[in-house]
Amino acid sequence: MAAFSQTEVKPVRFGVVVFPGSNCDADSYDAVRSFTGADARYFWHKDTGLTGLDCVILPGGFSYGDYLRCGAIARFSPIMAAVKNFADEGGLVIGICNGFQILLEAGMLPGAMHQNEGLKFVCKLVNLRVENNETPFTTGYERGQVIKIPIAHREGNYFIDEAGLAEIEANGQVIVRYCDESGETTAEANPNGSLGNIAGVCNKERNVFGLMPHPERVCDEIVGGTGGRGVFESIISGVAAEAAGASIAAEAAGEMKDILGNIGNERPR
Amino acid sequence: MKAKVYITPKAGILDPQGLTIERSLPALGFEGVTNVRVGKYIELDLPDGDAAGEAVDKMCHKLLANPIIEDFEFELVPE
Amino acid sequence: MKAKVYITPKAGILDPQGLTIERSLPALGFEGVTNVRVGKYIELDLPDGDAAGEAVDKMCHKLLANPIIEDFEFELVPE
Amino acid sequence: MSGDLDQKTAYELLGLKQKEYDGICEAMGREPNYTELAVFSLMWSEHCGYKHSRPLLKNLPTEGEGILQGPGENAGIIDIGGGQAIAMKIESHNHPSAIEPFQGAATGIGGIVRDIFAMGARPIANLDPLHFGSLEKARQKFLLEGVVEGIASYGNCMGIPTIAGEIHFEDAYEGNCLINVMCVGIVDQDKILRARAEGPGNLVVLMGSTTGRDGIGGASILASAEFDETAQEKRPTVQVGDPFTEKKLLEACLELRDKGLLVALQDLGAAGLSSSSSEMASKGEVGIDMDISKVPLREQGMEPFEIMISESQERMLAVIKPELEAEVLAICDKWDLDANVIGKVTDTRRLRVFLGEKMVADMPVDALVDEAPTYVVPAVRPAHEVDEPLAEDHYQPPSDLNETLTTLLRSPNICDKSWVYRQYDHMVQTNNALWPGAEAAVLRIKGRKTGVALTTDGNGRRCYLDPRRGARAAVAEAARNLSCAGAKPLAITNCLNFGNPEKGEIYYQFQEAVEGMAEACKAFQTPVTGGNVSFYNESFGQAIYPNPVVGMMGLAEDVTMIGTPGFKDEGDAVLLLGNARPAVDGSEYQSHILGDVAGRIPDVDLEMEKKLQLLVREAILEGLVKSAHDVSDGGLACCLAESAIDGGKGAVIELTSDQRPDLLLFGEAPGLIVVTVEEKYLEHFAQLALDLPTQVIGRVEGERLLIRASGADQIDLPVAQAAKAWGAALETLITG
Ligand SMILES: Nc1ncnc2c1ncn2[C@@H]1O[C@H](COP(=O)(O)OP(=O)(O)O)[C@@H](O)[C@H]1O
Ligand SMILES: [Mg+2]
Repeated sequence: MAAFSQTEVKPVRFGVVVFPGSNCDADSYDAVRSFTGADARYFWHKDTGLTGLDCVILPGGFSYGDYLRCGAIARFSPIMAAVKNFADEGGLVIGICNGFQILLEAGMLPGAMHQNEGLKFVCKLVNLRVENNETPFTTGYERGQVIKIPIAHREGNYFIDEAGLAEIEANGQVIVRYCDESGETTAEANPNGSLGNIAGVCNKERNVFGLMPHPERVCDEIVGGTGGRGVFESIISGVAAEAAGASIAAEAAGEMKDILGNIGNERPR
Repeated sequence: MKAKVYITPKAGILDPQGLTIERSLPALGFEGVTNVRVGKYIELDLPDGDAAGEAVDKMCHKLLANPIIEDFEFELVPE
Repeated sequence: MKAKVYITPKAGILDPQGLTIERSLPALGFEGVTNVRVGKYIELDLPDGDAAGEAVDKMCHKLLANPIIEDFEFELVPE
Repeated sequence: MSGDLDQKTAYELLGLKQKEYDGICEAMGREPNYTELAVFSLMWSEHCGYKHSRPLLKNLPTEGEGILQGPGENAGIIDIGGGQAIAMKIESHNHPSAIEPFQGAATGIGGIVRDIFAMGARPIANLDPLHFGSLEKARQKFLLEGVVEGIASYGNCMGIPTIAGEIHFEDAYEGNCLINVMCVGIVDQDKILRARAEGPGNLVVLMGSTTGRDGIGGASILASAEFDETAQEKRPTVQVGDPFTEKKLLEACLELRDKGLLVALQDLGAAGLSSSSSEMASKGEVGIDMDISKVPLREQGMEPFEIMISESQERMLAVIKPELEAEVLAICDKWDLDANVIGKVTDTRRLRVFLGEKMVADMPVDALVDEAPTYVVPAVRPAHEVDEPLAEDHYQPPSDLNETLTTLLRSPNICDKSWVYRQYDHMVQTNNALWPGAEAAVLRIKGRKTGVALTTDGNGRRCYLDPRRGARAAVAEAARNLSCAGAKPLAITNCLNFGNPEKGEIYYQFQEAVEGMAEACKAFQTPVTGGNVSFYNESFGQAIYPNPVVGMMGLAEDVTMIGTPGFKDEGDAVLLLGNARPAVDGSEYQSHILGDVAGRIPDVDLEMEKKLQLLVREAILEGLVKSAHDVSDGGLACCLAESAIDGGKGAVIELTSDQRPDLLLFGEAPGLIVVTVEEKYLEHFAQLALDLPTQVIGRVEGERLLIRASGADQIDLPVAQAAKAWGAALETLITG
């Protein structure tokens, strides 16, 4: 048991941005709230301020139908200016799937997305190798650890030019890569043709992270695994550590509320 | 030679992409833009010859365009 | 006036769609087709005026094309 | 009346018979004008008017404990306790998909999803029972690829997981694929919406997409006429789906629901504004006045009749209180949706259509909605039906049953379908307690212990041989699938896919199937909560196999205690439950290996089936059963192979029977289930089973599937090899 009751620990506050066409907003919201020591709020894409937050989630889905290009229209939503400010001031921003595409289109992360090599939508569990665990999003994993997280996208074929690639590799900005069970980043293990099997990258400052796989979908054994918990645990323990000291934080992140008891069906806005 | 193929949604058919772009433009400071239609532009190289036009036409019908909901035009550019 | 915008994958950059089309053409009886590149073709109407060209150029830069992977060209057609 | 078209030509072009036209004149008390005629022709089409099915559908049981809404609304509603309910409905989009598979299937999803949120429910799952011709044909591959991509594009964009369905390939569907789509939603019981327009003076609001010339007569005329060369000309009626607009429409409608701003809600489907407005008025026993000059149009110069029957997608009609207009429009605006007040509720019981000041149509609501003529056709039993099953020595047995099993595992009707469901986002909303590929889909309900289980089943081949038995078997199989997942069947929705009902033999098939379905639904206490009828599935005079597709939902008491098909642990006993005698008639073995479809399928023993299913459910809930899988396509051997493949474990099986091994292993009969039970619980299981027929047939062991029968090894196949045959088959057929 934690040495401090929950009320004494200030919850880590997540903001989930809802764009028209977002459809993993509720999943992210529910996942985050299943962690002891975390709370979440929705923000509408027309909101212009993001206050009182520790981490912003740009969720998956099809913002603006993914018409034209994935993320191309959403990045002009009024809230994106606030997201950029928030990141510039060191706030944590994580973009999942469509959220990652929005961050790319907005220039907050390097690179761009092509259609999957197979030109089809792919939804399945994949293996990811954690390349860098020294980011606020991955401290909960070991470096080189293989984790199982599902993907669900049609445009997740990551591209960056040669110079850009050299730079992100040198800076340790490649955070997760598609790999096989044993951690080899083979061509067969690459589900969409991404350059260098890249599944997720962060910015130079390490506070903005985008990935195509959906960690929020695997935070509960009952729906297929817990490989994604580490992402949220990392964020929560990092923020809590800064706020209250490392020991409490680790406990706060380690426990999970009874998910069946805490999540309602309604989606507060 | 090179073929340039222009594929557009058939008149009267809903074009959700065009519509969505059109609706988003004013917020970006572009007023008064209407009738946005999104289609495809395809370039390809093919062997020279008299039959080239016919071949491209067939390709469009069979593969490149969906004649049920799309119109197409093409031009041949000798290189 | 009308603007016609042509968006193409940047030279040298992978075009999965073009590649797939290219690979499937021989089976349909079209031999020797190479360099298939699939891009977008966008038509739109906008107010006449000297600033029209500049406006379309901006639209392309900001929204219609992604400069990391795409090139664009456009023409203005008075109606 | 438009100038040069005489009345007779007009109604004939619109698909009405002389007698029907006379009926319209009588109901109107005068000759209808062209707008009125167009509206009537659609409302009285087979698709909207159920002319050939209504009298027979009355035989289906529709009431029962927990049924909060049966047929008659946009979807059925079933109580699942805790103040919550499930809404579900299935629909066909066969004809549109045969013309343009991607858009046809996509708009099919769009339509059925609207039916669910019209009830105020949030969609939580899509299911897609599909039937195509043989994949040997390029056209069928094209259809399959297009349909799957269409379903994927629309469902994925909406954020509704497509979690189950089925795919069959038979030559009988070559000219008419069956694209059925089902949607399931969840709703708090105090937030259920209905389509009853009420309160004269209330406003009628049209929300969503603009109205174009899409599908003028599209679904209705297409679905009410046979398919032939002229189908080519119908092509411009293809509609394009816009899932993004529908997603906004969904969220806006649910926000309006949450704020209590709606009196009634209805989607616009077949016959567009005509049917939605008149049906709302009919349900509320009121009238509606509409000014169609207020309808936002996508195209110039549309005629009043075109506006009235346009089937443009992604539109909803709401009835609201006048004082809430501003609030309602503000919510639509928040979601970037067009919304316009286009009319008001009256007490006239007439549908009156205005163009500005000018009245362009004035029709009695009841005549439009309820007075379409119905037809009863003299039923003729088709010549191919026989009374007796084939003799058991009718076919020569194959020499190598190992080879037969491998070939069956590769059959597109049996093989792995992950090529399909990988294209569907089947995980969004994070509720899947069972992923696709299992017996049924099971979704947890957040905040509760309970789970919702869903499945669809239809088997045209069996129904072709005996539509009554086939329909009974389809219901039993759906129930068996849910029971094997550990869920109690509660209710069904159905999609009745048939040929041209004006023909005696088709009408016979329809009648037999409906009666068979009714019998089975009564036995299982799974009432019919709604459905859809798709007739005229014929090309060039050739009908599809009669195919009543069943969509069933059930409840798993404890979502952590559910059944899965895969073998689990070395040493577990393998049990066969049930005593049905497998038969070659109508089996996949007969059709795929022996190249025949003949005989008479065995009937399901409904009483035995119910007891067996209860046993399986109880045993799963008590944690006695480690795996459960029903014997279906491909018979016992395929059932065992699938459990072995799924679990990655072999088994040693010894069967004692007087039956020829090929029939015993590959024959099919409803009522057989294979479960595995840990050795130490066998006694406990036996106590639970009482005198039900159960037998231990072997154990989970090693890495091969070994089956002995008639004193000899019949099957000896490494599981890895079976998995490879089963796993690669579909993709090879499509891409190879
Ligand atoms: N096979 C069937 N079994 C039971 N009810 C049916 C069947 N076919 C249609 N119905 C019911 O008839 C009503 C009208 O159906 P339909 O016109 O398809 O509705 P919608 O326009 O909402 O799709 C619905 O309530 C539907 O559930
Ligand atoms: Mg409806």
